[in-house]
Amino acid sequence: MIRTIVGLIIVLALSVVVISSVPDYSLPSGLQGVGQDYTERGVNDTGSVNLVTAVVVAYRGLDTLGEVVVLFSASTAVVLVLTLVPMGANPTPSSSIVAFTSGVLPGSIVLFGIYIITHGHLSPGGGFPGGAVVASAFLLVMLGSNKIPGKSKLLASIESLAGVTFGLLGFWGMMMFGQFLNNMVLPAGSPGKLFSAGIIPLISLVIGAKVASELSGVFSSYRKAGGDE
Amino acid sequence: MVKALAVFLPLLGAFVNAWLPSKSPRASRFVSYVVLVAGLLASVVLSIRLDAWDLKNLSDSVILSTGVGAPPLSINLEITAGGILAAVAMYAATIFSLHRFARTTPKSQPLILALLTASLGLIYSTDIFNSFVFLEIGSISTIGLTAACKCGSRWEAAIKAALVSGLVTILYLLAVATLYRSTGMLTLEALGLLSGGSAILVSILLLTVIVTEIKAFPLAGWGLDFYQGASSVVAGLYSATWSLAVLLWAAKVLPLLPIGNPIIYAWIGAAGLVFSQLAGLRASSSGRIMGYSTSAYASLLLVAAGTTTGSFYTQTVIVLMVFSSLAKFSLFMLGNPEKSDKWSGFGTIIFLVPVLLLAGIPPLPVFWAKFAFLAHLASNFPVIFYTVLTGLMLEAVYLFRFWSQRSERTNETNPYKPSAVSAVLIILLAGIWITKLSWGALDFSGAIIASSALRNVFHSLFAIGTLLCLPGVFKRIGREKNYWFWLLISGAALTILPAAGNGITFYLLWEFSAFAAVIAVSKGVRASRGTFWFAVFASLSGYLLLAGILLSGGSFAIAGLPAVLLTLAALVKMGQFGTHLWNVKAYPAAPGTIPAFLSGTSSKASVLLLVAVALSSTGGSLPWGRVIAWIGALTALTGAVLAAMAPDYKKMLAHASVSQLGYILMGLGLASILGWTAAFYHTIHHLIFKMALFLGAAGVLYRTGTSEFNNLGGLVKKMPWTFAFTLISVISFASIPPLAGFGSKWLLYNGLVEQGWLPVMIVGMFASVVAFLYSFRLLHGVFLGQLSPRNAHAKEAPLPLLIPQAILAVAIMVLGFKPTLLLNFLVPAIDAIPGLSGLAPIIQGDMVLTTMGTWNAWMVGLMVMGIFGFAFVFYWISGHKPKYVGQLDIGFAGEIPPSADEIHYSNNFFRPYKRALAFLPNINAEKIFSGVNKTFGMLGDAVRALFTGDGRTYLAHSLLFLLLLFVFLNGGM
Amino acid sequence: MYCNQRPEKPGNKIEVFEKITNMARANSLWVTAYGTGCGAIELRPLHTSRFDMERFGIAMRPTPRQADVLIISGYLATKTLKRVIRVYEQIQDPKYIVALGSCTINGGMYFDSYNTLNVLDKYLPVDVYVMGCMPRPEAIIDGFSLLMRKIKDGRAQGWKHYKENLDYYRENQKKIITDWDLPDYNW
Amino acid sequence: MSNIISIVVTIAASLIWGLLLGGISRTVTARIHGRMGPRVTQNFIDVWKLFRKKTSIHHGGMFWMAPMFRITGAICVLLMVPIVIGNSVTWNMSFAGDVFLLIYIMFFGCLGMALGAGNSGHPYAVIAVSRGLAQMSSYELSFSIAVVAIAVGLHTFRIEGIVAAQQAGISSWNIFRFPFASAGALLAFLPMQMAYPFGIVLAPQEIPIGPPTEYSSRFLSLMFSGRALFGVAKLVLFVSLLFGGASSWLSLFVKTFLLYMYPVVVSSVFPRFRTEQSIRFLWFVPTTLALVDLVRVML
Amino acid sequence: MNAQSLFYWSLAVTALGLVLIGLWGVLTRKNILRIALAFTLADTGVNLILVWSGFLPGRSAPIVDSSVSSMVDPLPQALVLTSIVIGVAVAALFVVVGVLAARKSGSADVRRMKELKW
Repeated sequence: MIRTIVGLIIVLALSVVVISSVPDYSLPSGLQGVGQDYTERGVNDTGSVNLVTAVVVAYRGLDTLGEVVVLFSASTAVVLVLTLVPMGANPTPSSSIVAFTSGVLPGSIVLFGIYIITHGHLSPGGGFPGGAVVASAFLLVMLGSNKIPGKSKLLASIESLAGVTFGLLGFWGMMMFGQFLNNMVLPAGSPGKLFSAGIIPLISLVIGAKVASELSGVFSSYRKAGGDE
Repeated sequence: MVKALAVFLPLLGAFVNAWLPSKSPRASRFVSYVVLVAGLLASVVLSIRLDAWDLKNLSDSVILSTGVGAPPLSINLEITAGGILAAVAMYAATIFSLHRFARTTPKSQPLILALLTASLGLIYSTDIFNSFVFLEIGSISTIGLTAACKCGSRWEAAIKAALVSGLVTILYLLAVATLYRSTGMLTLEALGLLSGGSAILVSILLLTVIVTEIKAFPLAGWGLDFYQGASSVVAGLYSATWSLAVLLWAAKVLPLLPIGNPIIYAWIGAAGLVFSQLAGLRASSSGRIMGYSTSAYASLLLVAAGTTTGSFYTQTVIVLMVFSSLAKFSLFMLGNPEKSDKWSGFGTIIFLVPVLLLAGIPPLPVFWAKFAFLAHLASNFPVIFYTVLTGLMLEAVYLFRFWSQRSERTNETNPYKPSAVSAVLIILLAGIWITKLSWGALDFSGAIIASSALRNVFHSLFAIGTLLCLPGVFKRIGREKNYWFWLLISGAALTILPAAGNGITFYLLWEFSAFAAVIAVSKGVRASRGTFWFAVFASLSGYLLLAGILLSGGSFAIAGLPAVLLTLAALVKMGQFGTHLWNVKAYPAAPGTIPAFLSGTSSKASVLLLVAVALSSTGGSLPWGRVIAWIGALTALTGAVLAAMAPDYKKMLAHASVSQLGYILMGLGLASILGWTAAFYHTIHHLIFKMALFLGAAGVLYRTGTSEFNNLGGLVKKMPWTFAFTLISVISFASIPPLAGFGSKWLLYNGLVEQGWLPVMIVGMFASVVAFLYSFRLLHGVFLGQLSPRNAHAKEAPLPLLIPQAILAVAIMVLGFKPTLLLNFLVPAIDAIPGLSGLAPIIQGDMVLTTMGTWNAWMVGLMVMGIFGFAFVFYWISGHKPKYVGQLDIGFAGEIPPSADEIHYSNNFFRPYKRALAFLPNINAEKIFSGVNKTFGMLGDAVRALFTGDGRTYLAHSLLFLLLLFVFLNGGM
Repeated sequence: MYCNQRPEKPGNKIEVFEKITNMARANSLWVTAYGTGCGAIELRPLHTSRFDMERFGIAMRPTPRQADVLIISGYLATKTLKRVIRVYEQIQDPKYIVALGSCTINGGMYFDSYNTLNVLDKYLPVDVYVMGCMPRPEAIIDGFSLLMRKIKDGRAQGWKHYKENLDYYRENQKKIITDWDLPDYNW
Repeated sequence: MSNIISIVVTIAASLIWGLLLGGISRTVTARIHGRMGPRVTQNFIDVWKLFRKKTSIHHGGMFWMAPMFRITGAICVLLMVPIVIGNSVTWNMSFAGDVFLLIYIMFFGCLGMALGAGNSGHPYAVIAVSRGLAQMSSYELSFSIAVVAIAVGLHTFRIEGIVAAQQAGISSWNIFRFPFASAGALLAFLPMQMAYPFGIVLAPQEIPIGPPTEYSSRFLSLMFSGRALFGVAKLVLFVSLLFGGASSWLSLFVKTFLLYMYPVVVSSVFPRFRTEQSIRFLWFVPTTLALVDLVRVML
Repeated sequence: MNAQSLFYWSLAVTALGLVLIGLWGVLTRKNILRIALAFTLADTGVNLILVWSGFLPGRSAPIVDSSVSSMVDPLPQALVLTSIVIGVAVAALFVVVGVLAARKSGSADVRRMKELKW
C-alpha cells in the first residue's frame, strides 16, 4: 500500500518535472536542425526516396548496425539461457485451423516480407519491418507444427552470414572512402528505381535476413522452452 | 582502416562465432582469439599513432566517420588517445578471460564479443542516440552472460540488471526526445546548446542515468547486488569492459551536461564516496566488496568531473578508471565468491597487487593519478578533499580486510590462474611504465632534512638495520613463506627515504616500504589478522601523511594543519597511544626476522618524518611539542605496563617497542639540543637493542616453535648465547648504567629538567621503572625458570640469527662504555640546527657535562666491570667448586617436583601489579577500536539499509534521485 | 633434571682457619624448619622470649639449602623418610642431624608399628640424640649445646660418614622405601 | 693510589659497618620482643660460616653470577656517593655520575638478583621476584620524584652539589628544606630496606625467604655481604641527600646508625601489607608527598 | 491554443501518460511479468514521445515524391525504428530471465528475489 502511494507520488512528481520543463505550448513552426537537412539533402546524398530508410541505413547506419547487434545479442542470450536450462518437452498440439493455415499462408507472408525489405528505400518499410513480417511466417509454421524445432543450421548460417555481410559492407566503405558504412561504394543510380541508392537495398536485405532469423530463433527457443512441465 | 578494425573486428567475430559454436567450440574460440588479438594489435597501432602512452595528450583523437555525410547528419566515432588505452585494457582483459568462459559456458563467445563491441562503441561514440544503442547492447550482453554463466544467484543478478536497464532506457529516451526537440541535433555537443527547462530536464535525466549506470552511491544498489550475484568470471569481464566503458562514457558526457556549476558532481561524488564506503565496511561477500569499490571509483569520477577540467581531468579519469577496472578484473578472476578457492603464498601476493592498486598504494598506477588528483583537490577544494580522503581510507580498510580474509585460506594446490596472473602482470608493467613517466616528479636531493649529518645517520641506520635482518631470512619455521624479497624491498626503500627531496618522493618511498613490509608480514603463519591491522594502520598513516604533504603543497613546511597531520602520521606509524594495536597484532604474526626489522628499523622512518616536520616547520620544534612529549610519556608508561602483562614473548616486545619509542617522542618534543641528542641517541640505541631482542626471539621461535611464555622457560641452558645477547640488550634498555641505554635516559632527563618539563619527566621515569617488570619477565619467561620437556630438543639459535645479535651486543657495549664516540658526532650536528633551544652538552674526553649533571660512562663502565670481574674471579678461583644440580633439584619441601611445566611460574606473572591497578577503569585499545569499529558498523548498517535487495526499490531510488536533483537545480539556479 | 653425580668423598685437605670456622659453625646453627613428627611442637617455644634460641645463634631457615641442622622431631614414619632423605641431602656440607625423642632411638612407643622406623641411625647419620618423649625445650637446648661442643671439637662428622657409606645407607633406605622414585643423588 | 686505598677502605668499612648494623638490628628487634637476642657479631659469624661451607650447588650461569651482580651493584652505589665531606679522597667515584646514574645503578644488583632467582628454577623465588619488582617499581616512583624535586630545587644533579648545599647548619638540611619530598623518600626507604609493612618480598612463611631460596653456602655469604653493603650505600645516600651528609666518619656512623634504626623500629611493630596494598600505598601516599615538593619546586 | 496545437500537445500528454503508468506499474507491481509488461508500456510511451518530437500536424510521411515542406522529420522515425527493435529485444530477454528467475525462486514475486542483499 505504501509502495503504491509512494509510486503514485513519484510518478506525479515526475509528471510535474516533465511538464514544468516544457518551455512553451506553441506548435513548432517547421522542421529544425538536422531534420531539415535530411529532407533537403537526403535524396541527393543517398539516392533513397524513403528518407527514413536513408537515415536508418545510410546516415545513421552505425545505429542500425548496433541495433542488429542488440537483436543478435538478445537472441543469442535467449537461446543460450534457454538451452542451459532444462525445459518442458511437450508443446501443446496446435488446433487444426492453425495447422491448416500454417501450411497455406507462410509462402505469401514471406513474399510480402521480401517485398517490404527490397523496397525499403522506395516506400515505407525496409529491413526491420520486412524481417519481422518474414519472421511471423516462421512463427506461424512453428505454431502449426507439433515438433520441437531445433535452432536450425540454416537459421544460424543466415544470421551469421547476414551479420558478417553487414560488417564487411561497412569495411568496404571504409576501404573505398575512409568512412565506415559509406553508402556510395555502389552507384547511387536514379532515385525511385529498385536498383538504386547505393548499398541501401543490400543492407536492407541483410537487415531483413538478420531480423527474420533472429526473431525466428527467439521464437523457436521460446517454443522449445514453453511446453508443459 | 586500422581504426575500423580496432572497433569493429569483435563484432565480425561475434557474427562468425554465432555460426560456429554448435559445430566446434574449439574453432569458435580460435576465431575469437584471432579476432581479439587482431583488434588488440590494431588498437595498439592506433595508440602508438596517437602517442597515447606518455599520457600527455589523452584528448587527442582520430575520427572514424560512418554513414553518409558529416555530423550532425551522420555519426562519428572519436577514437581518443585515452579511449584507445582503455580499449587496449579491455581487449587484454577479454583475451585473458576467454579461457575461463570456454571452460564454463563455451557458447557464450558471441555475447562476450558483443559486450566488447558495445564497450568500445560506447567509449568512442559521439552521438547521444548512438551511445544509447551501445548502452543497450552492453546491458543485453551483460544480462545474457549473467544468466548464462552458472552461479548461485545469477537469475536475481540478471533480473536486477534488467530492471535497471529498463528504467535507464526510458529515462534516456526521454532525454533524447527532449534534446532533439529542443536542438534538432543528437550529437553530444548539442547538449551545450540546451537552455532553460529542457536543459534542466535533460541534465537531470542524463545525470540520473549516468549515476545509475556507473553505480555511484545512492544508486549503487543494483550494482552491488549484481557484483555479488553474478559469477566471478562474468563480473570480472564486466568490470574490465562494460563497467569501464560506462565510466569513461560518463566522464565524456558529464562535463557537457548543461548543469551550470559542475561542483554538484563533486558533492554527489564526495558524499557518496563516504556513505558507500561506510556501508562497504559491513560487506562480507567478496563480490559485494568489489561492488563497493566500483562505487567508490564511480564517486571519484564524479568528484573529478566536478573539480577538474581539460587534459588533467582526462588523464586522471583514464588512469584511475582503467587500472581500477583491471584490478577488479584480476580480483574477480582470483576470488571466486562462490567457491572458497585455495591459495598458495604466491596466490596471496598476486591477490594483494590488485588490492593495493585499488587502495592507491604506490607505485601502482592508480597512486599517481590519485596523488595528482588529491593534490589538486587539496589546493582548491579542501572540504571535498577531506571527504574524499575519508572515503578512500574507509575503502582501504575493507579492501585489506577482504584481502586478509581471502589470504587466510592460504594453502595447497594450483593457484595459477592465467587470466588473473596476466592482469596482475599488466598492472605491474603499467606501474613501471607510469612510474617511469612520472619519474621527473621525484627528487632525491634530500632537501627535506637539511642536515646531511642527520641524514647520514638515518641512511646508515636503515641500511644496517636491514642488512642485519637479512642473514636470518632463511631460518623460517613451519609454514612461513619466503619473505626476504619483500624485506629487501622495504629496507631498500627505507634506506633511500632520507634522501627524499619532496613530498611525493617521501610518500612514495614511505608507502613502498610500508606495504612491502605488509606483504612480508603476511608471509607468516596465520598472519592474516595481524596483516590486516598492519595494513589498516599503515594506510591510515599513509593517508595522514598524504593529506599533510598535499595540504602543505608537497613540502613539509609550516606549522598548522599539515604539520599536525604529518605528525599524526608518524605517531600512528610508531603505534603511539592507542594505535599500538597494530604493533601488537602484527609483530607476533610476522615471520622470522620481520619483527626485528619492523620494530628496530622500520619504526625509525616515523622518527625521520617527525624530524623532517620539525626541521621544515620551525627549524627544530615540532608543532605542539609539549603535547607530543606527553603522548610519548604516556605511551611509554602504558606500553610498559601492558608489556609487563603480555602473555607472549613477541607481544611483550611489541608493547615494549611502542613504549621505548615514546622516549624518542619526548626527546623530539623537547625541541632542545639535549632533547634532540637524546632522541637521536635513543633512536640508534633502540634500533640496536630492539633488533637484538627480536632476533633473539626469532631464534627462540625457530628452535621451539612457540613464543608463549607458558610454553617457554629454562632455555638458558639450551641457548646460552642467545640468552647472553638478550641479557645485554635487556640491561641496556632497562637503562642500567654500564650499557648504552642509560645514556639516552640521562640525556633526556637532563633535557627535560633544563626545560622544566618535570611532570613529563616523572611519567617517563615511572615508565622506565616499570620497564624493569617486563625486562625481568622477558628474561625469566623465556630463558630462566624451568625448561619445559617440550623444548628439550631445542638447540642454540642458528648462526645467521646469532651473528647479527653478537654484532648488536658488541655495539651496545661499545656505545655503553664510550658514548662519546657517538655524541662527538651527534652533538655538533644537532647544535648546528638553528631552531633548537637550550645548551649543548659539553664533552670533555669521556666526561659529558650539562648544566646540572655529569656522566662519565667510561669510568662507570670500568668500575662496574672491575668490581664484577674481581668478585667473579675471586669466586672462580677460591674455595670449592659448586656442583651443578638439575633444574628439578630444588628445595621443594622435601618433595620431588611433579614436572617442570607445573613449577614454572610464568602465567599471570605480575598478578599483584594487576590487582594494584584494578582501580583503573579497564580501557584498552582493542576495546576502543572495536567500539570505533562498531560505530562505523552501525553507520554502515544505517547506510546500507537503503539497499533493500528489492529491484523496484532501486528504481525508486533512481527516480527519487532525479526528483531531488530537479528540486535542487531549480532551487539552486 | 637431577644431579646424577655420586657425591665426592670429602678429601683430607688441611683446612686453614678450620678451628675458627668450627667456632663459627657452632655459633651459627641454622635449622631446617621441617617438623617430621610430634616433637615439632616442642621446637616452637624455642623461639619465644622464655627460651630464645637465637641467643645461641640458632635460627630457623625455611629452606634446606641454607640450613645446617636437620631436626628429626620424634617418630619418623616410613612415608616421611623419603622427604627427610631429600631434605637432608639438599643441605650443604657440613650438616648435622639432631634426633629428638625415644622414637628415633629405638622406636619408642611405636616400636612395633608397621610404619615407623625404629633405629634412625640406620638410615641417616644422627649426630645428637635427645631423649624424652617428647624432650622439653630445655632438653633440646641441651642437645644443641652438645652439638655445638661436638662441632667445636670437630667431632660432628655425621655428614662425612654418610657420604663415605652412602651405599649402606641407600640399601637400608631402599628397604623401607619400596617404591623408590627419588633421584639416586641429589645435592 | 690514595683513591684506590680509599675505595678498598670504604668497601671494607662499609662491609663491617653493614654487618654490624645488621647484628645490632637483630638485637634491637629481640629486645623489643623481650628476648636476649643474638650477639652483635652474629652476622659476621653467619657470613663466615656460610663462606666456609664445604659444598655448594648452582643452577646455571646466571645463578652463579647473581651474587656478583648484587655486590657489584651495591659497591657501585657506595662508590658513587661521596662519603665524607671535606675529604675528597673518600668521594671515590662520585665524579663519574649524578643522581640519575645512582638511581639507575641501584637496579643493577636488583636485576642480577632477580635473574639469579629466576635461574634457580624455584617457583617461589620467582614469585618473590614478581612481588619485589612490582613493589620496587612503586617505591622507585616516589623516591625518584623526591630526588628530582631536591635536585631541581638545588639546581644540581651532582651529589657533591646536593651535599654542599646543606652545609649551612641543620636548617639547611634537605629534610627541612624539602620536608614533603623527604617524607616521600623516607617512606620509600622502608620498602627499600624490605622493612615491614613492606616485607612481602622475603616472606619466609609462605615463599621460603624469597629470591635467594635456592642459594646456599658461599653464594649466600656473598649475598649477605652484598645486602649489608647495599644497606650502607643506601644509608650514605640518604644521609647525603636528606641529612646534610657526613662531615666526619663519626657523624657518618651516627647518622647512618640513627637512620638505620628507623626501619628496624618500624619493622618490628607493623604487620605486613599484601603486595597490592603496599603498591597502592606507595603509589598514593609517598608519591603524593613527594609531588607536593616537586610542584613547589616547579612554581 | 488552437485545435491543432491542442491535438499536438494531447498526443504528448497521452504518450507521457503511458510512460508514467508504465513507471508506476514498475514501481508497484510485484509480479515480474507484470513489471515486464509495465516496462513495455512505458517503452511504448517513450517511443511515442520520440515520434512526437519530430511530428508536425498535417504533414506527410518523409518519402520524397512531392514538396519537401510538407514532410515530417524523418530522424525521429528512424530512431523509433531502432528503439522499437531494441525494446523487443530487451523485452524478449527480460521475459526469459524473469520466467527463469521466477522458477528459481518458486514465485514470480520480485519481493522474494532478495537473496542478494548485504
